[in-house]
Amino acid sequence: MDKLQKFVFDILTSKEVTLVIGYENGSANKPRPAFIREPSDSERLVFNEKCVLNLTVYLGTHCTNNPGKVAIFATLPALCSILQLASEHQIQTADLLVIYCKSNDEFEVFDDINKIEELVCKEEVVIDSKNSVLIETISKLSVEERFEYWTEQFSKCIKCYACRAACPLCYCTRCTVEINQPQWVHSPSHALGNFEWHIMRAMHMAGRCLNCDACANACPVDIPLNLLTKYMIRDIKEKFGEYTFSVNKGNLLSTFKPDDKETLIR
Amino acid sequence: MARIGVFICHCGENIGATVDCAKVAELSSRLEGVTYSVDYKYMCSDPGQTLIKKTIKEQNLTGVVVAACSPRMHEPTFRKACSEAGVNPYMVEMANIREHCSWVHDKGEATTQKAVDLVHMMVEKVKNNKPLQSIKVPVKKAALILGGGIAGIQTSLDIANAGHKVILVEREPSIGGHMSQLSETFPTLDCSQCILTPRMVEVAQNPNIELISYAELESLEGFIGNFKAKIRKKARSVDEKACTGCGLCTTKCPSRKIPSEFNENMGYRTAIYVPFPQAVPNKPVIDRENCTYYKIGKCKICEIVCPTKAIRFDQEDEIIEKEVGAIVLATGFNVLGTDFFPEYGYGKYKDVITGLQFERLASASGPTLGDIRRPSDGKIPEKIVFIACAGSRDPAKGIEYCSKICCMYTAKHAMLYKHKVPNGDASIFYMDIRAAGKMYEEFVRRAITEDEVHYIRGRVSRVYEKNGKLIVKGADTLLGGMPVEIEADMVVLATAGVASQGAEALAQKIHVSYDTHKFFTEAHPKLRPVETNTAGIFLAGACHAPKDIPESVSMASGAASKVIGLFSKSEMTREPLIAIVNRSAPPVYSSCAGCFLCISACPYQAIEKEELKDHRGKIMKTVAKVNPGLCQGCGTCVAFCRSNSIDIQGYSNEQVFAEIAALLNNDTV
Amino acid sequence: MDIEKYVILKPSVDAILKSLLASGKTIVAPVRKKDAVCFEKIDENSTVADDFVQTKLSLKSFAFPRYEKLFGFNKSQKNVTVNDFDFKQIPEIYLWGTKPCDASGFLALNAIFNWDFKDAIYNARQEKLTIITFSCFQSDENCFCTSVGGGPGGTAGSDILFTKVGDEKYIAEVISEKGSRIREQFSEFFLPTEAELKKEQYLAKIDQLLDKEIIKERLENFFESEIWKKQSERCLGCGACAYVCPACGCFDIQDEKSANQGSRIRCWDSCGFSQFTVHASGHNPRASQSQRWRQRLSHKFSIMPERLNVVGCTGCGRCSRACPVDMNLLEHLTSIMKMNHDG
Amino acid sequence: MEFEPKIVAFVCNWCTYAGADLTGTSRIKYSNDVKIIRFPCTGRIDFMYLLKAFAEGADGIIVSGCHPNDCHYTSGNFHARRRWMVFEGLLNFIGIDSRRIVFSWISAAEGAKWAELVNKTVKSIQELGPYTQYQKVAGTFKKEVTNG
Repeated sequence: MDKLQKFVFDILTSKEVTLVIGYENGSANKPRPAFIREPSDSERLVFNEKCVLNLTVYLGTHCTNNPGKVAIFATLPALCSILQLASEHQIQTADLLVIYCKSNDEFEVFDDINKIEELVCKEEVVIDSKNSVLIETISKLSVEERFEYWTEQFSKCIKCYACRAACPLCYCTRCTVEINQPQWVHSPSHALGNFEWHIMRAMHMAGRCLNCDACANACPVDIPLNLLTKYMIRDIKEKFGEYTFSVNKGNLLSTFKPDDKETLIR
Repeated sequence: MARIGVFICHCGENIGATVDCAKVAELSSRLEGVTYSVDYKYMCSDPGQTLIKKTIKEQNLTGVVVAACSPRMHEPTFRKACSEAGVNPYMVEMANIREHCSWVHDKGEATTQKAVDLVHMMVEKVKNNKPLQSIKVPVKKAALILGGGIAGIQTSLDIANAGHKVILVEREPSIGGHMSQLSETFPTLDCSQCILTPRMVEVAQNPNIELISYAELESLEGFIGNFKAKIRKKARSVDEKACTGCGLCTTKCPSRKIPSEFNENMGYRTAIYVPFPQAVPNKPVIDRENCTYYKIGKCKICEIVCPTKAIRFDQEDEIIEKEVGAIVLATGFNVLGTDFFPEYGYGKYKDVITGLQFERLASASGPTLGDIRRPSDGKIPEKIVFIACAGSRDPAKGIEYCSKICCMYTAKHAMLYKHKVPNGDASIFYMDIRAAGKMYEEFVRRAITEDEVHYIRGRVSRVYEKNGKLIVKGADTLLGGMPVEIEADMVVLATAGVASQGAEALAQKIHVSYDTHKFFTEAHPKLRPVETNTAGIFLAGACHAPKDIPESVSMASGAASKVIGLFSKSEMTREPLIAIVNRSAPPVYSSCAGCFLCISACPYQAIEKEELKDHRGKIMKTVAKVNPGLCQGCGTCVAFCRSNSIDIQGYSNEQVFAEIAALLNNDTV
Repeated sequence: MDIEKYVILKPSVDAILKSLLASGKTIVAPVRKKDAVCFEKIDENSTVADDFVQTKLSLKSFAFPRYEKLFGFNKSQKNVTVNDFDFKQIPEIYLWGTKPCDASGFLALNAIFNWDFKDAIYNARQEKLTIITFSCFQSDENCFCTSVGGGPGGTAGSDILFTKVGDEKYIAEVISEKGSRIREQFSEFFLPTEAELKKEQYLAKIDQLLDKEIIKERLENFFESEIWKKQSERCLGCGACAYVCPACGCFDIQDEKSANQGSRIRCWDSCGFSQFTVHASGHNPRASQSQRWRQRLSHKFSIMPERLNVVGCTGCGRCSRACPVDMNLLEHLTSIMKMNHDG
Repeated sequence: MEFEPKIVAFVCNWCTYAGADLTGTSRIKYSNDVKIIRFPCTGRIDFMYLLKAFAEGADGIIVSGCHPNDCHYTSGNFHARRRWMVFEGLLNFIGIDSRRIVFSWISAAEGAKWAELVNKTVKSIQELGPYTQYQKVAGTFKKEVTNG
């Protein structure tokens, strides 16, 4: 039993929590979500660099139905997610124990959301070099070429909404694509429908995107969706100076500063 | 199926000369949903309106499009006309074919086509319009006035005299505010108290006014017409009903060396005290910080001497709940203390005083009974220097604005000094003289010419003490910045007017916006100067910005008339063009996901949380709810809501989609 | 018709492809793109990929597109004209290099689209397909065709099946009328079969791990079982599995309109979506993900065999590969197998 | 003949719509290629409307409201401004030509500025030509849909 498993074993035995959301090894030893209720099952848990899936996507459904406190494995983006979800009144942090995992025997435990905020404040949201390069390359294209690039990418989209399902912040009970009066987004996966869907999705992530890549990792046809939101993170940093997560700060688009940049005004 | 009537107005030549109105009518008639269309010379004229009404009945129309001038001009006219003929006013739209078409384009095919397109757009919109009923909000006809200075007094009296209940809450033991501290008032030099105290008495005697002094607002909930206020009435330690205000206690109280706030700390008061002789209510308060009994547990002399046994040492703060329909903020302002100015000695020098302190010196009821005497040694100053704009208009000090009253009261002070010390010498350092106001400029001139006050245009760089004198170092910019040095006996700083302390906390408590200087912000700088952005809360006097008495009083009456207007009906009627969060049957209840970010997007605090319960009363979902009493219909929340759970009546998403589609697909017509 | 066996040489197979292309036929075949192999319309210069286990998407979209306009209408002033579905627009397509699992997928779809109502549009598209299949000589841990009645050399659903035997030779099995038409067109290439030649030894080895009969029988008794909650706990409720599945036939009808025109569109849908079964009233008979997961499995492995007598799964393993949270179908079915008779 | 672009203007009722009224009352002539849709406030304008306008065949879009601090609702235009700053970035990155969207503040007093803005916009859209690239994409839901 490694430290992490031991810890989970203990909190389940002591009944401090009744459910632990973590990772276990799935097919081909790829990590997958695991829901542990029995101390004995804590051996199944793993944590390694392959554990990228953002487990906070389960917080809404699994915590509301769960009797008692829930513990969850969290990576840095997941911590941001918890702050954002709390600020959007989607989770009760009171019955949540957050296990910030660095490795299977190095982790930090939080039961106070403010402590999480303190930690997250210190960590700047950074775009990894691989994607930064991609964003650069795309930005260098002519506007028509960029449109062609995305037309091709979006043409792969089959509208399975795995991106939506995997995103912890896509929690709406009725997504805008499901409204047809008026038809905000054309639901068939034709070119227009796909453009509308992906632009809307990105806009709804403005200032909220956790930079966790859940959307892109979930996409069965490998559309680099995360580039859209990653670009926006960069753009927002440039235009509004900061990109942070907070329980009480309010959302980028639901707040304003009188002296915000307005470079686009003609 | 929609039955829409389209009415094309020639507006005489205004439209007719450029747009082929007959053709527009002809083409419009072909639009799907249009059952009748006609053009006429003047639609807004009586025959024009009659034509519309007649057609509505004959064709039993469900909607109307009037293609004429700007809706900002005649929308109300035509909506009224149609509703008289039985069509819901919100089923009526206007196509602006004058300001946006005939007046800005040349005569021709294209212009006529554009007119048709605009009609087409509105026809499609009307198809998606829904009949709306105007919103009724009950109004509790009682007003809460916060602050009993001249502004609060004026508002209270105006509202009370209009026959409505008023609750006037004052933080201090007595009403009167800063005006009660003033000696004379510019530009007439009549005694401040002589004009104020009668008003104070009126307040006390007006049966419609409930005066709650020595009290503060604890909390506020509700919205326009329906506020619930909790007021904390601080323990006076005196039973107001029993007390006759004879004042015996104050004469017998042993602790007598407490600096008097009313006299700006230049005189003394007792521990049980009435701020000033004409106080209203004229009932003493025990200052528990300084009362011997509260400090060491014995004394109680006041209790012994009190003929009516009105002293209550065990009295506690009391929370009073009031229901009111409107609130007026009249919490006034403060002035900076001399300690704010390092260059003028950090308030170390006893004889460097503020304008307000000078008022007390000059006041017959003041510590010197109206003689101008130096606080330090009580000598009558032979040379006195007034420094205007002490802090004001000084970005370096964080105060960019002009305090507005200083120019006038400084002139007044100089005059008063000269009247009391005829052979004395008064100089005023100023930046500009701002004497805009009836008889104001004349007043300043009098100071200069008749009373020989020296006006020196320039700033004072430093004031320091040198063998019993105050050396004022400055420059005269009119003499090319020539250095000026005056050996003064006394220096009066016209310190900047600033927000009254606690203003920010109050603003947050009741959700009104305030500026960087903590002054409350008006709803519109030009057109809604006495309203706040929170419906039902109004502004009067210097809590909005520094103001002189006449301005405060007129603003107070302005606020009062707004309140009286609101109280003129038992129900407030509002246009139904407001945002609505959708609701549906269980198990869905609403598509709102309850992120409540809309709350921060709303400029009017109109969005609240609502708990939706099942038939057993179990909370199923907590979702957003728009308060129809507060929503002004800007639609910011609508555009913000990610799940599109909020829509706005009259500019609904369906209507906008229809307009866009119609405007860009004009190949049908 | 009975399956006819032939031998055909590699160059001849290539020649058939070439001459079909030359004759201007629409050929869809697997092509290697930078990130993956996918089926697309090819031309003379394209190189057909043959060394891959599985494409991300199945071939069902060629009979059952992601979206298709059933009919449209135009408004001009007050009169409306309806434009019915134009069957002539349906292209004739040769699906070259199909995998046996994809070919058999069409049998499931045929059953679905002809169960009670005969779906003219689907059938018309299906008619226009000629399915030229190549047996699998490689597989991965997600493949389980043999467990659901198929196999790396399965003939079901194909018109012709080529099985590579050695480097230069193929066994050609002509399965249908469409198949024999090709054989007749290129009869010189189709050589008589060689008795000793058995395709089995050349096929990918895929162990049979399940018994579809037992699974069917289990599912019928497991309706109330706890296993659905357990298995679906991590399911995110997206449509990935259904959309990559060659045998999923669920669709949604959408109306799209602009100011003066509109169309009725059929597009893919998935029983995994929470909104899939929501009634107009707001009531949702399958309110929880576990109910939806149960539906997905029951439909494929119990209801379809029962009513359409075909399994709704070809064992292609795409769903397992596509799932963001590793809802591994084979694993779940195995655990159902392992459970005792009544849950 | 010269290309006549289809341009929609999304404007707020209190400033720009009134400003355009003033253009009329002042009889200042401008191009008739621009047609106005009236909103209570720029804060009301959903970013999806811009996409819809392009999908319906707009070649250009004008979005205009009250100057900062002049908003009838005090902060609607501030919210809008943030929305557009973010949206513009995204559109650029996706390759939707933001030169086709003109954001502006026009007060009720700036009738002349409105005419100027319209003419400037028409000119620049004419230079860009019809927005065929997006209309091709939009066509997919208008024209016949064949194999996915």
